[in-house]
Amino acid sequence: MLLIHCPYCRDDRSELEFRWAGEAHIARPEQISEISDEAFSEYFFMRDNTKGIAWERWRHIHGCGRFFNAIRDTVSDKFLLTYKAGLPRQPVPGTETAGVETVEGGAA
Amino acid sequence: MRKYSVFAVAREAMRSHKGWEQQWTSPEPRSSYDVIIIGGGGHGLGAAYYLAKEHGITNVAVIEKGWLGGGNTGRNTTIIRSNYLYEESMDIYEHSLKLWEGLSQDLNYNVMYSPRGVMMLSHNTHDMQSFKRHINANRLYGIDNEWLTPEEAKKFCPPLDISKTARYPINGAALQKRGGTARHDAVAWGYARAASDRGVHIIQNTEVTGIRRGPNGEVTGIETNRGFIGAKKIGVSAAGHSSVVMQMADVRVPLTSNPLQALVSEPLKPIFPCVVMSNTVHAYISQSDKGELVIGAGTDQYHSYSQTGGLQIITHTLDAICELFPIFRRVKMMRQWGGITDNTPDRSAIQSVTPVPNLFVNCGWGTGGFKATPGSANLFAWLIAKGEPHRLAQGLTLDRFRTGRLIDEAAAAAVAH
Amino acid sequence: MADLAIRTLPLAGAHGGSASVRLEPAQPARRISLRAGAEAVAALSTALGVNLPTEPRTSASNDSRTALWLGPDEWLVIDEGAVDLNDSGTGVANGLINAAAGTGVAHSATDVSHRNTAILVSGPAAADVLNGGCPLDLSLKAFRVGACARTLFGKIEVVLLRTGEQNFRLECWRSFSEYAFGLLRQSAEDL
Amino acid sequence: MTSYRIKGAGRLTPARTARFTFDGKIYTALEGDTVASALLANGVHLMGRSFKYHRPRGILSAGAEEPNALLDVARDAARRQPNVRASVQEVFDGAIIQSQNRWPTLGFDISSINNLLSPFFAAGFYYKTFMWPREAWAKLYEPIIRRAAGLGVAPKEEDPDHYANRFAHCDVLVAGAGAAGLTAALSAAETGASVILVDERAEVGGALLFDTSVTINGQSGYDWAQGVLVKLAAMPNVRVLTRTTVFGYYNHNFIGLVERVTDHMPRPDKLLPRERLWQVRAKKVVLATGAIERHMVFANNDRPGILLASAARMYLNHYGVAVGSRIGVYTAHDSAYEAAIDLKKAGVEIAAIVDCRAKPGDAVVSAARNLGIEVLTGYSVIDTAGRLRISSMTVARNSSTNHRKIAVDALLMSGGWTPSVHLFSQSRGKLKFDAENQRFLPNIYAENSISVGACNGTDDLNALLTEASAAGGGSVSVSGDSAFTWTGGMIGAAEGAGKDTTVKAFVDFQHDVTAKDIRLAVREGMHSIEHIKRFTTNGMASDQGKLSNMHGLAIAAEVLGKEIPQVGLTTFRAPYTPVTYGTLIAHSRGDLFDPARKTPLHAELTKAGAEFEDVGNWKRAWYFPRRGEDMHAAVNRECRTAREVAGIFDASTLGKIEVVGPDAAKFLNLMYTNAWDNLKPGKCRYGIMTREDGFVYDDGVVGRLAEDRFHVTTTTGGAPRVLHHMEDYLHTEFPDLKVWLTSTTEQWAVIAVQGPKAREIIEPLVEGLDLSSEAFPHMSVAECTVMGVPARLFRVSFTGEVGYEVNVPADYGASVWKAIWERGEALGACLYGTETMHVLRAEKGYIIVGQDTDGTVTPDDAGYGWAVSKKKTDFVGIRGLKRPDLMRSGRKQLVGLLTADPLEVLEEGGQIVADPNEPKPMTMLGHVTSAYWSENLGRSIAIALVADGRARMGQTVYIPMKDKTIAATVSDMVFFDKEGGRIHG
Repeated sequence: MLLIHCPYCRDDRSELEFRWAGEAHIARPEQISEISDEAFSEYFFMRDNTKGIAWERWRHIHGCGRFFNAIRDTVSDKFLLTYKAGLPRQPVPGTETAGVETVEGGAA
Repeated sequence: MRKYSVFAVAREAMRSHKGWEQQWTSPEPRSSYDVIIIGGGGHGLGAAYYLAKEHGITNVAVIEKGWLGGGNTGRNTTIIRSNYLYEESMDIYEHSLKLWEGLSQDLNYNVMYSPRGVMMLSHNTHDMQSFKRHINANRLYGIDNEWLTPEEAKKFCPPLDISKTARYPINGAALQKRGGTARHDAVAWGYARAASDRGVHIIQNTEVTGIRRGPNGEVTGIETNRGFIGAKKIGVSAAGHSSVVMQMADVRVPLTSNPLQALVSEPLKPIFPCVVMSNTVHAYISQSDKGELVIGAGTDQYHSYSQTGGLQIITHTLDAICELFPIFRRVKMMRQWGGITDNTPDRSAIQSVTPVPNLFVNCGWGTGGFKATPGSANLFAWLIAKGEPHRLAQGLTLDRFRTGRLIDEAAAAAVAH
Repeated sequence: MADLAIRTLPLAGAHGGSASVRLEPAQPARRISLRAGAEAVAALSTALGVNLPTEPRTSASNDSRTALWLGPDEWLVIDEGAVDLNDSGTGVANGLINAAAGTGVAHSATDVSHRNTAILVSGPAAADVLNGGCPLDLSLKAFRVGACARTLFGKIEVVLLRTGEQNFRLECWRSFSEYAFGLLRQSAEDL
Repeated sequence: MTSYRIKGAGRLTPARTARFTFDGKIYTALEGDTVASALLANGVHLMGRSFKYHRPRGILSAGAEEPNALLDVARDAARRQPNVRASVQEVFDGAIIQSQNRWPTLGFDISSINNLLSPFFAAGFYYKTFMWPREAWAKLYEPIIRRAAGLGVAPKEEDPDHYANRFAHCDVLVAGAGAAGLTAALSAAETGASVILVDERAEVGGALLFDTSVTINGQSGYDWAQGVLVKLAAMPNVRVLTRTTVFGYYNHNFIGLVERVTDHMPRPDKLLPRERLWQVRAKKVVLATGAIERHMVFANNDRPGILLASAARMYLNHYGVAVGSRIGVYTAHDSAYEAAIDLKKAGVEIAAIVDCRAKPGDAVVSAARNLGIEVLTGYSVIDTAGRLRISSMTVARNSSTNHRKIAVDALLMSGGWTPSVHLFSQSRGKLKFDAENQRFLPNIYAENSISVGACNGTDDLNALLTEASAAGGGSVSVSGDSAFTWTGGMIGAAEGAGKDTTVKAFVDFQHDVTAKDIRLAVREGMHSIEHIKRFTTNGMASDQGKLSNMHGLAIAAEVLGKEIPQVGLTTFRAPYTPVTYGTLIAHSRGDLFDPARKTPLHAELTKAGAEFEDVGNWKRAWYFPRRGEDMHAAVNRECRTAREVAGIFDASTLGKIEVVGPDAAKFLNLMYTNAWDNLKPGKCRYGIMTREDGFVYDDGVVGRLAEDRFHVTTTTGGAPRVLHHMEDYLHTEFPDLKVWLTSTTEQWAVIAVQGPKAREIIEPLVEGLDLSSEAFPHMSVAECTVMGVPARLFRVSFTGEVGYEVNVPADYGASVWKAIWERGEALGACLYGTETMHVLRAEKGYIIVGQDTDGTVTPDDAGYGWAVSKKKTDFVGIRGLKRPDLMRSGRKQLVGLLTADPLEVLEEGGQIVADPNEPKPMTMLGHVTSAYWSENLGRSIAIALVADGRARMGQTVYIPMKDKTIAATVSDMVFFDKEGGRIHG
């Protein structure tokens, strides 16, 4: 059972309170009705399914109710960072580009 | 290959089993092959076997990162059935079931296919509608599946609680008598032995690190931790790791890899004669020949390659098992484990050509991969040999995610109104 | 004019507990689910007469009224002012809704007086009993008096508010209250 | 019978006894005895039969690693537990204990014929035979194998005991209360940290319970341990849990414990749970799990009376029991000498210590010899004799052919100690191989945890104490002394295992895996340790390889000519020892298995005689049979009455979401296929929701209460997922919209009143609203007062009749229902349930999402193409709907079906074909989604999904059933009141 840091509750909470919500930073196309079948398939179905560091969404569904983003290693299941929805894709903590933007968050 | 038989066992018993040969050989890889299969589970080994047996293609290597059958083949709860709803699913699973029925003899390896019956419990009106839809479709398609009353279900599986006071009383069940179980390791080993005997190279402990492409984008071989190995065609059958391997050829697939857990009890004398599944309370259970109750739990919700999962998934499953079979509350869990399932959006498999010439993929079997093993392997061999899908696997191509022609077995079992 | 409707409480007559914990259904209360952005907090606080907390896991009280932080834009406002059982019960909720409406700031105030019901759990073993089904750390260090959270209790969602060192208020939806009380009762028995 | 209880030895109180039966015979034990110590005290070693060969087996260990002595322990018929380890279960007065896996008796077991046939039953033999004839496996061979296998007999009655659960958090969790664990716990506790200390035994002390040559802080190890326990127990920040096993180490320091609360009690309080599951989240975990002694692998090393040296020492020093009267020792490790020394000092004869090493530790050898014990170094035990109990051992100098037979009635063995790294491994830590000492040790940690003491390979007592104190985060002053420093140990087959392939030298006792089986596996090409494990079943028994894994690995490595780390180690998985299902599910049984949601009207429905059905978590009224009515009759009456007079229905489970904010209409425009801007306050509209893929996801009536406030309804089952789906889009794709969602499903009791007299029934109860059709026509909504309480009234219909849905605050639901029913009853109305609701809506061709649609149906397929806005430039599903397969012709469409025989009611789920004579596999056009007897029409009706259905109007299709084929005509879906006049009154 994972322990997840909710960036809104600023608290480490049991996985029981959360629901996984798929890969993060897949924006719904602006003019969705205009895109091609291939582009729709890419948007709606195709996934990186990364082995290693992945960006994903969670919802603290039985807590504050908010969706948020997380960086997690899908091999070790360790969270590296969680951050609020709406923020751009955050760099992996400890890498060169990390720390450029300040985000409210933290790893559980 | 020396044939296995009761006489061979007797002969070896007389000389302390000194005469058994290696079941498969472990040769050094050649510089190139006609076909390389990536993934040494049941599907990959089986595809190699059928390439050799049915298509005369024997210059084949199966490349396995770890040990044969160490992925989902050796981690599943070994349920076999073919009573699916859609024609595309019935085609492949029934093809598979027919192969299961003769597999031990075909491979000369006892895979212990045990058609003890798979019973799916119905708990409410919605289940009943859905099951009868399956039963009718199966019957018209020539697949056995029958409706049982609660009393008939209890007769078939005596530990079942059919009391009306249960939280979710049982109002019937669907039974596929030809469904059952098989011995998972034996499937991998049997295919490996038979394929090896036909000249297929089985190369374990070799990790694919890249897929090399030619001037027209076609595959030319694989990079591995033991060097480059050439290939005219590549078939990827890497289950939970399919996305990872396909990315080496810049092909994206609609997969999510999730942990799927299972557990066994301590060994008990025979108490449970069949396989029972319940979708409403999320549980499936059978008893192994060793006497362990084999219980499949649900998938963890998040994508992961860790082969572990949360305790809550196990307890949730046991809640349901003990609700259906209250006499099991004093039974003990002996071991729990996890595998990685590769799940597609419509919960049906992908067997397809890809945008990359001569690269073929077999993935997305989710929780249904074991039962599909012989059928999938057989049709995947056809796909690789002929370059186009077999009649029975035409619906499984990647193109369905563009056109929208999904095979949505999950949606067909839609939640209650 | 027709007869007036009378009120039937979901946990009427429920009882349970042990030597170290007391379980009792709370009196009916008026409740609103309040949703608004940060810019509206000040105006709404003034209108409602209670400071809407902006710190996670905190609550604020004023007189009979308590505002619980449930999320960054969500509060549960409970008014425990005396309720005549035959009072519509939504009158004050409507009052709260009207007061909020008067601010003119964008928000949502919705009456949930009857959606929720509450169970009071008190006594030296209160936290242990709740931990029979709740995964939160309920030690005083981690969950102070006044702390609140939406969380789980067994298989249901609840809102938990610590009203004293040994006192909790557990709010849940009414159709789950039988389960909640049953699990509390069981948990209290097998301490 | 001779008692093997040694006067003055052990820590149990002689005066306190307990009686129990074993295989029908009565025995007396002392309180605190395990079943094993009690039986040993009575001279009983034979306690079980092995899995495959049914060889007689005795107690091997004094702990959780026991593979042999698995018993059936019962309090009464329902409280019977199979596969209980005799070495763990404490005796309680009145225990009924039986041996397992034998017939007819433990002493004479017919199946032991398997032992004679064992040459045929080599590892993996079943893969090679039983294949002919094809059907024989499942019909003949498998049943025989299944009966022979398995150990205990599953309980036959429902377990009357109950189990508890507790979530807990702590700063430091310490697993194991031996010297290391106690020190670490004390160190942590003194810093003020919250500490949970766990030990699987009834008493703390770990190895100090048997190792009497250790002193700590000047006290005997045992006394020191009990002193620390007293100190810890007095600290408010410490919780000590004995008889508790850390069974699982999960992600992010989530630890599963099982506390055995009553199994040792003679007459437990009924209120007490039998076991308690602890789900602990620890900031830090200290693993002080010790080490497990290994057996020696040599010929016939499995006879009753052969056991681990440390176990014999435990039985003597803690329980006061000698395991024999003339005892041999076979060892590769110094620790076994101490067992011999202790026994000798207690007056037991030691026949000889046989040490396969040429140079054991000098100190232990001289100490033994000084006591007059014969020590044979560089010797091996190469065989044993004795049918149900060892009678002699045959020893030989290594590489010599001269044998010597020594009579013994017990044989102690020690192959050295295996650090218990199970939990460390479960935490996904990486092990390294300590080649010098032939053991795996913790190396790279995956979690915030630390291993201390024997499980970390720290052998020296003072190093161990220092390490443990540091691990606790504080510092306790503690130092110890032990009489001997131990050296030695071996893994793999000993001399006496034989290089040939005939000797039965057991590696895994329970599964009867011998050294030769491992060699055979390697010969057959099983080169990975996982293959060897699976082929031989080594390590797969209920002890999960605690004794056998290292030996198996070493034998395989030897045959393969590889180093041990190259062959690898099988994965350790939870649980550490088996855990009762009842404990894992804890409270989740009966009423607490899954919440049964009841509406505010439930009590009223029950009083009215409703039968209920499960719909998701909800209990919904299904139909209301009157005296003598079956379901069919009741539904027919309800259907007729509702159309002729009126029907009253509990619709409270309908999902309800309050959508509020200035952008509410804009948001609904995006979530539903229809348009919402033009819906006026006070009006309702039926909405269809699709997912992005264009398939119908949910539906329901939406009422606009004000410019910025909508009352959205969803299907009963769809309520939570629709809200989640909406929140997802709102948070992620449309975060700028000023709109908020609140679930109000349970705020309102909803009473549907439908039928010609609906208005007459409710009118007197409603205040502040003109209910006339002119003022409040079909598809209106208003806030008003009903019986003095604020209410929302909808004029909507799911029956095709004049209909109202009265929403009142839930607590008033019952009261309002009663009043409505009182009026309705007087006017000749009826109560109806979900079944009648289904029939009435089907008569009108209204669909039920989830029954008539299944997640592959578009709005157009369902006949609701009109509900998809052609003007909107965006809504969820707009693009998915345009995909080629969703636009193609020939899709399955919802249509009506009228059977040729009006009395024939189709089966829901029946498959439809055009040509009933087509051979199988047949071409299926679709299926029947809804089918009912319509009393109002006097015939059956059905709804079906049919390929190109709307183009087939009037055509005949066939529904082949098992025993007949039913013909039906494709029709439109509206069967009743096709003009639709009734709904307007």
